[in-house]
Amino acid sequence: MEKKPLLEVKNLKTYFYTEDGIVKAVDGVDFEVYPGETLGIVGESGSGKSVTSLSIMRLLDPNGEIVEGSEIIFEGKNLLELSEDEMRKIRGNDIAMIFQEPMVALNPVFTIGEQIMEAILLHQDVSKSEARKMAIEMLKKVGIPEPEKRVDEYPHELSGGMRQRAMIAMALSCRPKLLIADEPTTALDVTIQAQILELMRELQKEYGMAIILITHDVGVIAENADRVVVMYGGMVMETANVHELFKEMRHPYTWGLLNSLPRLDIEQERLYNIPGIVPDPLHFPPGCRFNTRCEFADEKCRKEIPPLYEVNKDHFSRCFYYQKVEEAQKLKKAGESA
Amino acid sequence: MTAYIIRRLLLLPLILFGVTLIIFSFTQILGPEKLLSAYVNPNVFDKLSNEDLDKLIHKYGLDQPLWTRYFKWINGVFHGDLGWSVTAKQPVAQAIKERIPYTLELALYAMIPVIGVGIWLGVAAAVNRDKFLDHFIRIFAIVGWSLPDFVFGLVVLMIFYSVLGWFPPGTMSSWAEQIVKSPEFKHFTHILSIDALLNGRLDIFWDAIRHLIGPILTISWLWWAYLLRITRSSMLEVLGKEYVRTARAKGVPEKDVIHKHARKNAMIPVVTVAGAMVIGLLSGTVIVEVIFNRIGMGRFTAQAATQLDYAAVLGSVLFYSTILIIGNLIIDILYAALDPRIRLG
Amino acid sequence: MNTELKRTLRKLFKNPSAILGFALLAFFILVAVFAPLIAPPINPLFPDENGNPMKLDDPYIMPILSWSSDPVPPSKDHPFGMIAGRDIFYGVVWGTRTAFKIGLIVVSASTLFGIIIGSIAGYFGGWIDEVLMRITDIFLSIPFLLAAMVLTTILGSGLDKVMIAMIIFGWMATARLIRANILQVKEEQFVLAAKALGIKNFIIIVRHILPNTIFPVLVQATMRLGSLVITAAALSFLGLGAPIGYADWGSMLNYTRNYILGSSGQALAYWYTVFYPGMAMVLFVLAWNLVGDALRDVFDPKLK
Amino acid sequence: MSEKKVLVRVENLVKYFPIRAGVFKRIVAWVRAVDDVSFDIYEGETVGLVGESGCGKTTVGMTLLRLYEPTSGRIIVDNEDTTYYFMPKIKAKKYLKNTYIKKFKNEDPETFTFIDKKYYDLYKELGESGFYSKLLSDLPEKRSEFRKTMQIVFQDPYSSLNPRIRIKTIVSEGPVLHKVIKKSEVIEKVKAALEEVGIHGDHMYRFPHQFSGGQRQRIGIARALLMNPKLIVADEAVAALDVSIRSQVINLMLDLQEKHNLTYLFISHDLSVIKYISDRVIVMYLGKIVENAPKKVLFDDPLHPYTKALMSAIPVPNPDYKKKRIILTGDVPSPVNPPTGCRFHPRCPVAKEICSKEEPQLREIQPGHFVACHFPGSLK
Repeated sequence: MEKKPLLEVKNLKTYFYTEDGIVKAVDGVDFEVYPGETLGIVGESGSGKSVTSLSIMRLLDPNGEIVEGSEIIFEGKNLLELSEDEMRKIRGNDIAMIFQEPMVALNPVFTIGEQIMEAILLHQDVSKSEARKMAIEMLKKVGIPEPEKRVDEYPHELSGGMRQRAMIAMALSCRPKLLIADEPTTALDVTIQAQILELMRELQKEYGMAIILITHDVGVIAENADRVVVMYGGMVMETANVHELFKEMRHPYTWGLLNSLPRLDIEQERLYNIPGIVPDPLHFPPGCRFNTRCEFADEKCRKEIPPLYEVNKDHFSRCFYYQKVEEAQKLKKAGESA
Repeated sequence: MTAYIIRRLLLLPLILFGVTLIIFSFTQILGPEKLLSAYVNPNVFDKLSNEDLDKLIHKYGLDQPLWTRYFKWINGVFHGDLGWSVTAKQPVAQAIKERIPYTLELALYAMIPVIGVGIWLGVAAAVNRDKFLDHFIRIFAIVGWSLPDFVFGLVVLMIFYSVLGWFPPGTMSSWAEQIVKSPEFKHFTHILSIDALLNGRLDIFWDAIRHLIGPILTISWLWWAYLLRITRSSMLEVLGKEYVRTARAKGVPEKDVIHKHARKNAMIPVVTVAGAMVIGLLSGTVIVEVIFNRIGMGRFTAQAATQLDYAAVLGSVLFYSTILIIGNLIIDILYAALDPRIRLG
Repeated sequence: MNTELKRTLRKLFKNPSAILGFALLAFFILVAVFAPLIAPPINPLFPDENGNPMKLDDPYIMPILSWSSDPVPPSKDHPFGMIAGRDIFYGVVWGTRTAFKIGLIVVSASTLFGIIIGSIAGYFGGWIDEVLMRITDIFLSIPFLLAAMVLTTILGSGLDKVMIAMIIFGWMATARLIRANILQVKEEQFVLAAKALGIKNFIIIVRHILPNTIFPVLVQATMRLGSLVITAAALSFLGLGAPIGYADWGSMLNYTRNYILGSSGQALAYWYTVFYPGMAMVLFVLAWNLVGDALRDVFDPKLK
Repeated sequence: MSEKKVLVRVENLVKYFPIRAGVFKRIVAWVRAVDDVSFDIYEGETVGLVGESGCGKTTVGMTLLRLYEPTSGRIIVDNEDTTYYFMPKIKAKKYLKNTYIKKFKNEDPETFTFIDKKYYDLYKELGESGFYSKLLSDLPEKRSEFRKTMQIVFQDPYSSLNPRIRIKTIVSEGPVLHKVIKKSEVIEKVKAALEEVGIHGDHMYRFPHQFSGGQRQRIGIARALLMNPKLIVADEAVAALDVSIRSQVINLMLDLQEKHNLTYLFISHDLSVIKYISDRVIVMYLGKIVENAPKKVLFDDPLHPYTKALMSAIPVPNPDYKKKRIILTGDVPSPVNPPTGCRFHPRCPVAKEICSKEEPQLREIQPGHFVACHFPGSLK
């Protein structure tokens, strides 16, 4: 793995200034994305996963601000130091994004074709008719039947799955090096979700782009990501290769999360409960963000924020007691096999 | 959508029927004697004996039940006969026909600055949300919206006529009136300023405009403020939508994000208001025409109402309501034209 | 709830224009409440048997203090000047009460009526809705000023007639708003839950639906109040409202418009005749609009 | 299995919604949300109802609770026909006449089902008019009884609690109305109910917005629970919750079931949750039941191609788990114009000619395992 990362996020902090106080939505996040890989970011509501992606694109709401000292390095350039104009040339061209609800993410008053062509015309030196041809080609590529007809239709005339395909066509029309997919299938039915994920895998193979896949669905992560970042309370809790993470998790949150899932592949007696509630980003507890719900937490966890320990090669955990998780994991396995 | 329009068109006569019936029923409160006063010279009226009164009431059919009289009136409407206006001393239909061009002229000229400036400022305020420009525009708008048109009209008259002597009240100067009424002056559209241009009389054109500026200023002030507020809030709502973010994520320059992606969507609700406003302009002319002493439907209606000239009142209500209903229909069509979800839905 | 209330208040008073609105409104309320102290309802020209100035029978009828019909410029005794022998200051002060009376009565009556019609139409739907909405359409198809003008003339001029006319033609916007809101709230799961609990229709409307739709209506009512006062004044201005000499800003302006053009050579000679009642009205309407705007920002950012 | 008492029997349930359009807003088409659906719910079990959006699963729940009036069909609860309970009297009488009297007059009593027999005896005893007046006499009490028997927990924790009402009223409103609890004992009972679902009893004076999503869902459960129902319909009750909260609520529901001997109809789009919580699973597609079987049977050996595809589409949180991916083509067709024959045939990988022509009936292939497919088990 001595490849050079395509994107490096270093100590990213994004705060929102609201009437009720400062929301530290993202509070010191580090990760890298390598060319051609899929990085999964998984987390619950308020974990800061979506804000992270918007920070990379620099598309935060006006009350949000990326704190001084954060770095987002894309192909050697710190995106946070670029002018708005330079950043615009990267958006949609080098880094593209697709969103959760294709219904609201597509502009209702323009046709699908107009919206795809706009991206092409912005970043490529082609004529309108060429752009239209390219748009139709893209629609065909993402599996929309009768693309010549569909290109002139409005978003509301397409089904949910078709809209998301159109969204992907738009995002990939300039062959970006990085695609950020923020909950791309959450609003879709499972059989349609399977279609879209399959499509994304195929297109990734063909285009060789890197994908940041953001989702709350651990199953989607398991099936699609190469590496995983687990976020909680605006911080990275654990990051590892996908196989290692699901087998050898070293953070109590990851451990609890995976054990509380109802699953199709195994028989379960009783689901594990992570006690308590998901913390409100305005009132994160001091110390480790997870300490209020963690069964291993002690005084130290309530005072200090643990660092990211490298527990294995390329496997990091933000927990003082990651060994305890390992033991618990061993015990559970022993129990299962007995 | 077509079905919807047809439905609205079919409902149109029903609503007009309801409107006129309401007004007609109101006149019932007056009683036959009051109604009769619209037919008889007031000097003669006081000298009439009770018997004479009854005779006259019977003669004009005022003792008949509401329904009979209503259908008689409706029947007249279908034959283009709206009755006799005491105030105008001519048939109501004729009176309305003569006055429409003046009101239309005023409304048309007032509309242009209102819509252009209102929308432009609204967008500017939304884009600069919570900055100085936004606060300034908003305060201007809310003060404008709070300024009663008759108070503002009086102020305009005071400043631009009394003090500066620029824009006189009335419809045109008497020298111009003589020319306009002479046979050489051709009436193409019956809209004074346009006819003046078509006749090549720049002096009359200028005179007409001079008389128009005060009323236009008065009307447009209010509506301009209103439209600005709506545009601003609509624009703000749209700017928070996800598709605006998508456009930015594509790398669309901010200028296009605002003027292409956001504005086209923001205009959808604005059309409704702008349409309601155009309709409002027509009825708003009542006050302005009275203040500036202009010929027009508004002043005619006001006079008719205060003098219980109920044939004229009914005719005016019919006129205004028709305009209002058709106006609303046009708004709906425009709305659909802007929004493919409705057009194709 | 307390923290919620505090939050709301904080949001409400964050905006300087909201503070201005509430301050203006408070000022007018004070003027209206203390009108008898600020401008005592007495006629100094007619002493009673004890030699004190006579109390007025009806404080809303401005006493005639001078027989000169020309306007008298502001002086120490008459800070706003006089017109038609009446004190403008007196009229402006007592006119505040008139404005509140008109605004509050018309708004509350027409809003209540609109809530009833709108709730019935929205909750029951079907043909009841169809009929009520077509009636609403009919009433909406007559321009408001025109309708009020015609009805007032027919009823005979006077402030009470103006109010009746404005109530009869003033309920439709509320009815439509309430109906639209109810259609929306009706689909909310808590309404379905109430149905699943077997709660009666009437209780569902009153307890579960109306409280969730009432804020936009209140905001709308506040914003309407200002424009209703303007319309009432416009009717008075057209000579249909309160009679000359009644303490009402609209009828005062109707009278003073004859002096607007000044006397020969002195264009602005009679400025005070329009300025004071006009200013009072503008500020009054502005107060309500600012308050309405602030409430809208707090309770329903999407309402237009 | 057959020893168990049937709590709810749904027979040929149909629910169509009209689509109005055109100049006169006439009905131009019907959304066939639920189209001839029959199933039983036994006392004490959890039936999982699973399907994608638009398959009619929520409509089944709503119609069962009579939040929608069924278009046709019969709903029997506790051996009572409840179908006519919420109809206006004239309509109810017409229903009774068409459903029972006609049958009693024309058919052989020997062929009657248990429930028909019960009403037949009543008819024999009282005659036709006596039959009507007996059944229609105490509708308000019957409605109240019905509401007490069946309750619902909704999906959206944010819209299912009235934001302007205190928790105490939200939870106690129904039970007080139906005299399940006395007014004097409201505080005590509400407190107990809240603590049972894991909410601090003193929080009953708070408003819904002061709780998190998971807590609101618990309050929704307490509201249903205090009515002391036999059946709770849980309509996507955990779908909107965060993963770490979801298992808390599922476990709570299982505990409550054991304690109160509750029966659940658990409606969800998520097969993993259904698998964990249910005893029996019903799979719906486009308004029809395609498969109905005990959980173990269904998950070990799904026979309908749709069930199989659905299972393979669920992402499994295990990167090393090898499964065969069956990716269905196309979208779910509109329930306004469902395909002819088998409604699944345009997307079915193993469809044959007959599938587009003939509608497969729900057949009992093994005891307790029902499938509506011409070629069950053919998709490998």
